Amino acid sequence: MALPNAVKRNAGDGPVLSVQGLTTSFRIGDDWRPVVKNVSFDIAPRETVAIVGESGSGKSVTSLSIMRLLPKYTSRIEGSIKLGGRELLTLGSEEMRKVRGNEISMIFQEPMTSLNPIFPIGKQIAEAITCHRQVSAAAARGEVIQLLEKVRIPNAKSRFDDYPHQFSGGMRQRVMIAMALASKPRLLIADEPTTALDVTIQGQILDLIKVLQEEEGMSVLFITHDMGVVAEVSDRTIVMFRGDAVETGPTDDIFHRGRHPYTRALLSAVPRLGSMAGHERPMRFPIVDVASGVMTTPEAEVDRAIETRRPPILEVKNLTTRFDIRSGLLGRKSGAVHAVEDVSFDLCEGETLSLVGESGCGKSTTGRSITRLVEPTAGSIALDGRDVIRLDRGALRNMRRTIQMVFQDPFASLDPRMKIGDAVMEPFIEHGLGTKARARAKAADILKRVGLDADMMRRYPHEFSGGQRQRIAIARTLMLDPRVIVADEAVSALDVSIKAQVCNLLLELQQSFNLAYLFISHDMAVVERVSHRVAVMYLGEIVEIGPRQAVFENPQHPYTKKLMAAVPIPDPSRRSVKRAISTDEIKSPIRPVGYEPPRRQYREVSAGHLVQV
Amino acid sequence: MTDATIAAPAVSPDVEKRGLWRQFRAHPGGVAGLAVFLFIVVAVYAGPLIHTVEPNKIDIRAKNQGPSLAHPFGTDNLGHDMLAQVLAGGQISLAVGITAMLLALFLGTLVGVLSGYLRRLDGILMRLTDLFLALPLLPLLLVIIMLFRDTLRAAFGPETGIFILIVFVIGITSWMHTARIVRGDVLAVKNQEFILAAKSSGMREHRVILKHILPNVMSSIMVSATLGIASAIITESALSFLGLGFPSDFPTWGRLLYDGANFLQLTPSRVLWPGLAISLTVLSVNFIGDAIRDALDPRTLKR
Amino acid sequence: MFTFTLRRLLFAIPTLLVISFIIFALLDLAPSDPLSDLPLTIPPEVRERIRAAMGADQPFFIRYLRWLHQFFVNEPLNIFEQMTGITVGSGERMRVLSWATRSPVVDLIVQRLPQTLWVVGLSYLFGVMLAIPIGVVSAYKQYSIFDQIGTFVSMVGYSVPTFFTGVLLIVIFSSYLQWFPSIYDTNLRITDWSSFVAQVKQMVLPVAVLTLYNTSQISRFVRASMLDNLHQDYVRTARAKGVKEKVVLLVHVLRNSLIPVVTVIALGVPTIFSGAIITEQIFRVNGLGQLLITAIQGADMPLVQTLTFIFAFLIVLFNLIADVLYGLLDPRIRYD
Amino acid sequence: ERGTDGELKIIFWQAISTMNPYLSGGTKEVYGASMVIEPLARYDESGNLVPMLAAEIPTVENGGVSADLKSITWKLKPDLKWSDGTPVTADDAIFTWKYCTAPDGGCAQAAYYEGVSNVEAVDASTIKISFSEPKPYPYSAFVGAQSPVIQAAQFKDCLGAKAPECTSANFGPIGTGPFVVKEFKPNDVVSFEANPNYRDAAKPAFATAIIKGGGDAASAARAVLETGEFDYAWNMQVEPEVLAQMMTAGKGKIEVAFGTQVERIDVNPFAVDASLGDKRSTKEAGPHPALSDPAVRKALSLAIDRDIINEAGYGDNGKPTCNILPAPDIYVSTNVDWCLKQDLDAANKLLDDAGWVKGSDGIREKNGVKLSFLYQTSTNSVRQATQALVKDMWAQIGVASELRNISANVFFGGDPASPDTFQKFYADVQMYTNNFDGTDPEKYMAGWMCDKIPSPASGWQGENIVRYCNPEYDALVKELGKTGKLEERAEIAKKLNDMLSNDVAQIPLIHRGQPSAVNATLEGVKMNAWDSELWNVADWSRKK
Ligand SMILES: Nc1ncnc2c1ncn2[C@@H]1O[C@H](COP(=O)(O)OP(=O)(O)OP(=O)(O)O)[C@@H](O)[C@H]1O
Ligand SMILES: Nc1ncnc2c1ncn2[C@@H]1O[C@H](COP(=O)(O)OP(=O)(O)OP(=O)(O)O)[C@@H](O)[C@H]1O
Ligand SMILES: [Mg+2]
Ligand SMILES: [Mg+2]
Repeated sequence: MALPNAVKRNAGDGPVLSVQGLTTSFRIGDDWRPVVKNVSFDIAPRETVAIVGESGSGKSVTSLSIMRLLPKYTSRIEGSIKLGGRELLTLGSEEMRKVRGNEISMIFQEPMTSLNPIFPIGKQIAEAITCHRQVSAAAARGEVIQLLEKVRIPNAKSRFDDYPHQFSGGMRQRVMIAMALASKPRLLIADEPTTALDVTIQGQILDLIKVLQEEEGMSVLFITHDMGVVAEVSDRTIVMFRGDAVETGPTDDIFHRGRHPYTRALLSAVPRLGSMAGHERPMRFPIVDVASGVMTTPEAEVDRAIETRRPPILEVKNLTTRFDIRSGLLGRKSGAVHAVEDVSFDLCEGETLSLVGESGCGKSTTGRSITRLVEPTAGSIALDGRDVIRLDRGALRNMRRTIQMVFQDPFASLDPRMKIGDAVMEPFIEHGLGTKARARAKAADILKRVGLDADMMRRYPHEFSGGQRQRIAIARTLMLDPRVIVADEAVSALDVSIKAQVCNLLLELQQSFNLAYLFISHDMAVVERVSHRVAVMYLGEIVEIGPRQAVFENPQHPYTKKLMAAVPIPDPSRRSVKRAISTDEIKSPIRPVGYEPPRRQYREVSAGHLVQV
Repeated sequence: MTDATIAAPAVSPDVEKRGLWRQFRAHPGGVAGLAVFLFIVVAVYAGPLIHTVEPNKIDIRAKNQGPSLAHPFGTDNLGHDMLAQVLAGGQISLAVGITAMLLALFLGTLVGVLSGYLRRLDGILMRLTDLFLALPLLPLLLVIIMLFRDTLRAAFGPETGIFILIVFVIGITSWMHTARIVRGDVLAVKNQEFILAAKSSGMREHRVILKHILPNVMSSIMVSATLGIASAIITESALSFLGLGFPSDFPTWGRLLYDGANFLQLTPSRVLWPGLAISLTVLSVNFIGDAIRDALDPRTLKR
Repeated sequence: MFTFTLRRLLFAIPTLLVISFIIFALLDLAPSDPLSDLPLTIPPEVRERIRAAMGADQPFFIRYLRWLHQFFVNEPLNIFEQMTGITVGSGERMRVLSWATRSPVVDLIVQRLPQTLWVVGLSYLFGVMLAIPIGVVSAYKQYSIFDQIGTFVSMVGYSVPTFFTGVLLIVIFSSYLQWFPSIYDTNLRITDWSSFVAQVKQMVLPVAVLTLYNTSQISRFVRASMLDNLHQDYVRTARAKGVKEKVVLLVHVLRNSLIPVVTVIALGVPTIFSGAIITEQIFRVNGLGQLLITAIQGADMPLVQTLTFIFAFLIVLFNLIADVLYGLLDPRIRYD
Repeated sequence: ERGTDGELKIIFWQAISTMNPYLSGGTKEVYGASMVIEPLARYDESGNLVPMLAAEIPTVENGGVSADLKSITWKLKPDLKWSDGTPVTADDAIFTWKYCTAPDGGCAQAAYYEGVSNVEAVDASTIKISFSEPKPYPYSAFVGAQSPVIQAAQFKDCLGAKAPECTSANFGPIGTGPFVVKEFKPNDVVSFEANPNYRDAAKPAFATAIIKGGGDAASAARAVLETGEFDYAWNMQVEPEVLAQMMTAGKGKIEVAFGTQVERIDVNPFAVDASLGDKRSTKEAGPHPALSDPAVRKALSLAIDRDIINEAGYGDNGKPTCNILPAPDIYVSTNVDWCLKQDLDAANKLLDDAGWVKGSDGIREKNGVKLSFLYQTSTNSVRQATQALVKDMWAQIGVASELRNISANVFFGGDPASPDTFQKFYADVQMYTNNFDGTDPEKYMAGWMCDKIPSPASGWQGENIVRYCNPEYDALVKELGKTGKLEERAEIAKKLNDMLSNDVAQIPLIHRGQPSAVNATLEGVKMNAWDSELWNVADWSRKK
């Protein structure tokens, strides 16, 4: 397909990157299956180009093709990719190496598996510096610490030597960002760089990128599902749909005058913060048909109230989880990460409690502590009246049927050697809920409902896109018909249309089976839609909790206010509005040995709406 | 609302099995290995039907001969036909090599996985492994023989009894390496998030081990298996010098090689063939192992 | 980690005591006899007296306790005296004496150590040093010619026993070509260039035989483990950073692949000290391996017990080292 | 000329563990020590006594042996010196006797001093040995490589229980022989240098010598015959064709001495069925259902073609024999020759006549008893070849056999707990070699007496492994003990041998020689089966 000529570009400058007729295919059995078809676009200096599109439409593959990082023997790249006039596809491997990380660097979509598990993160970032520049180790270290601070990792100096598994999802993502920015590249490819970040940090990161763009003349290829971010950062936008770039144009045009039905569908489905004002209960997303762009199912408020008379299904009291920090040769305990500190809440059947908060504030750890995947330090957890902490192994196993978890990093949570069909069917068979054939039928059904094809069951995790893997993870939890689901960033990697579909599915299931969700998310718009109540966490503690309407419409705690204010608005005309770059000190949850946190007091603002004082 | 995919028929487990086989077949080394291995097996069991000379037939007048039509592999210093001996020896060596290797592999994997996965058992199982590693082999073998040979001989007859004994002896004296290696791998694998995810879905521990841990430590096990078959064949021959192997009129590859070593210059064919047979067996098993490994690893390049 | 190591070290003491007891019991149970290689012409009553003089007729527990005392008290004191020149007590105490030679076992071991380290130790070192690059390249260039040849040579090298390769090398290089001696001269002192050359010459064959074997084994594990990690996503990240391919392989992939390699190597190091029995026999290196095998064949209980115990000690030690290394190699492995 | 021929390199593939033959009776230790310490007299290559430290061999005729055969008096050569320069005196001999007979010393050669009631010094160079009983053959103490004289000064603190602690003395005994120990590495290598005080100023021709140990026989042979790295290799038990092939290199050849070794098959007269438990192979077990039949025994012997066995396993190093006493010549019986040639027809006929008929499987049986035997021996490639051949030959007369080989250190170990020792004989037939030291067969022949049968009561000790029991035989042995005249002794010995052979107490197969490999450049080697093979190492020299 031809590139539309209506691309505004600074005259004089040639494009930094020029992609012409890019077609990338994967080998499936003996055939080659194209997943990116004849895509062409240019990126000018200092320009930000966003790629948006359906999950699995080939965005990540496009970016990996540019970097030539796809597996050698099972993929094929055709077309032409020119960096500053130089053809990359025919470059020798040593020259290509010099391009990577130096001229083009990339932020990968899934930070957990993309970081080397056995090297300290500081070292991994430093490597990006030292392999292209001659700097001393000490200088590199200094630079890395600066970078870590820039991406707002608290206690950067002491976390230099920590390993990826000791970081939260968002912190890992920030490490990836720091790594990519370390060498000040000419072109930055950012594949969903902010999905795991809360809106405040997301804003800061976007600002950081903007600053670099202005100072260093960096161009950015930005892949994201967040139309708010697109509106805020991109000059031009490419819309991808099933392997094709269906539309390319200035962001403004795309947002207001999108021609392709998918573009229109995409934009009309974008949830906007504040659209729920006046509604008390969660609301279904409207479903827009991607082929025609016509809304097929209108949005609707769910019609069932929560039965609060029944005792809550999940009761968490004074939950505290700390991770010891050991240092020195002797491995003495030198402090602890107070990841979760004195957290109490309860969750009723049929209710959605959303957990929002800064990246690294302990949301995932809360979820994991409740399912006893990490051992809590103190506190009590009652699930359906039974004390979770004191369960023996058999009972724990049964308990896990009741409560299921969607992991934040779906790729890492899938066995790389197991076909996803087996992975999805596994819990069902494991708990003896039915025959293999029934499991297969059920798995196929659920996969279809989360927007995947049943014939994908034969493929392995690495053959999927990030969003597809996330849906597989959701499908797996649904196999058991649990009563509580801890959904840790379960829909963050999905494009709006699929996100709507999956959220509607979750709401529907909640209605029919009275499911309770602990919904951990950074996407405030989605949180607003789906939750009955919202808890805001900060540095391991709940600072504000209450009915959604109360918290969103009447935020009390300063952090909550900041959070609400930082949500980007999907409107390109507001681009020029600048955030004040926050210069406040980054707070750290790391405490010295023997630190006793003060007892917190809560103030009741309105019925059920508590705020820490 | 679905992704771009090529239409495919519904998957049945049968198809999946065939898929594994298809991947195996895509591996030329593996196919060649399997072919050679099958050839060796068939030759060793069907060969005596074609080459009908009795392996223990002594023809002292025809001793130390080079290859000829009557004796394609030549003869040894008592006039045994070497081809017949190699074929007969193959039956024993293959059977012992494979069963002993499987036993050692089973024990090693069991101990390795248990101690790697279950913290409680780790200390005791690894100290047991240390003990077995430290035990002097020869005295241990002598004691085992002394205690069990006659009982087994009485229970199963001389041949089967000795076979069981040998397999048992090799098995329980060679599982330790596998155990330590598997344990190391398990320690690394068990901390990965997908194990946590499997546990969080309420999988029983042994299922986690079988379905998630084992496939991910398979490549080391495969290497242990290939190396194990070679050492089992050689160890068997060493056993017979202690008087605990098969009686001396049961040829085995290892012993043919040992007996022939001194005749290297006189009748080179005497060592060439058993040596070749052992090497080919091990090589072919190695390639089969490689192919299985590759078939199990969805990410490696497939050729 | 430190407490783990300390705890394991403390735990090693009872472990080793148990192991030493089991070894002792095993040796006692074994049907071989210290007098088996005496000529049949020596009459039974004389044999009885010889046995009594060795102390072999004492009850099992007395002999075990005596060995414990000799090995753990007398021998260390003796070493202490020799090093400092201070005499502790009367200075006269029973050392662990070998039955066959009637000499202190520790002296025998000290005498054997040099040639064992030279031949077996060096070949292990070579084995490791060759195996890692071979394994890495084989995995990186899977199914290339290099990999295929490597696979072939290592499989043949592993499956053909040393008793055969040794004889083959002797026939070729000692008998026909006369390049290297077939017999190792343990009396050779390196004093000048020519004696150094002689030493190198006599080491070539046994070292070659053993190196082939060691390399074959270790390189297979390196290769397999590398293959497991070569296609992980973090390798892609490293490449995306523009890290040199060599660094990607040797730092990112290899370090992640080291756990099985460390295990195999740690399992192998103690065997250096137990010698390579067959190879030592063939080339008459007469190191610790030959000492052990003659001792076992001659049922020289004190010698076998002492050697085996030292071996057990090394096994426990190196397995501990391997465990500590796991923790250092992979931060996710924690023993607390 | 002493010390002009450089280094003598000897290889003993079974390594030497000590230089004191009194502490280890192993042949290799005795041989090694014979280069350093010497007895009063020893045997030459034809079995004659020759004086070493003694001036002459005492006899009844020359008055050295008392008429009542109760004492013998040796006179030392004049001016004998130890290698450290001190004189050799009668006291050294007396000390040697005390050393070997001290309680708790565990002297391996105590048998040589058996019956010695006293050793005294008549004067500084005259030694008188008294016996408690008359000794028709008095040349035992201080005769042969097994009982050399050691230096009293060096060993004076090493008596009895202290013996093992004298490590440096045991590893480097001071002697009178042609060499002195320079360095001793147990089980590895012994280094010697020429004894400066050796009584013959012109000897030895070599300045230094080593005895290297370790490895196996074939590679030791290769080191002498093929690569020429060594001068002399002892005990070359290697297949004859392999040796012949090595000799084609022209670097050396094999020399053989025939002593008294006979490879034999023991035939168990007692039942050995496993169900009998501990009674197996003893009188209580009752007679062997098949092997107690003399016809079966004889048929087994007749069916064996000893020529083939000799050709396959021994070549020039062995001779087929039907005698259990094959040497020295005066004792050798020529009466038994029925077994020398294989006679399958006669064997078959014997069995047919005795009622053993072939069953459908070709194996003979009678009254439900099959002629199917467990045939055990020690692990050794020549023995396994012999086993295979014998099995084949027996198969031709309808006798089946199951082969078993046992590690030599178990088989000969004599551990009462092990079922696999040759003394226990938990098998129908077994094969090994036995012999005797020196030239006098009296003690050896006494090994077939009824009271020497091993049994649980005697802790399985006893030389009569074949469990032969014949009162006539016992009486004849007693007579031998009283006979002094050599010719008469010879007659009795022959009779004893014939009894054993004709009763088929066991089946003698091969009279084995002792083969050694000698480098072509080495001169003066005289193979000796009656004493240490290195007995005349002082006379060895390098061919010019
Ligand atoms: N290694 C592979 N082998 C086969 N198919 C693959 C492979 N990697 C990706 N695919 C397929 O290619 C298509 C495009 O994947 P890609 O990762 O580019 O999607 P994406 O646009 O980034 O989606 P998301 O927003 O969900 O991350 C998907 O359908 C995916 O299943
Ligand atoms: N295994 C661990 N060891 C040490 N520290 C840990 C470990 N796991 C988490 N932490 C720390 O605990 C804190 C909370 O982590 P958690 O994963 O709960 O954050 P989160 O709220 O989920 O953040 P995100 O939104 O970025 O995923 C972080 O500071 C993290 O570094
Ligand atoms: Mg993607
Ligand atoms: Mg998280």
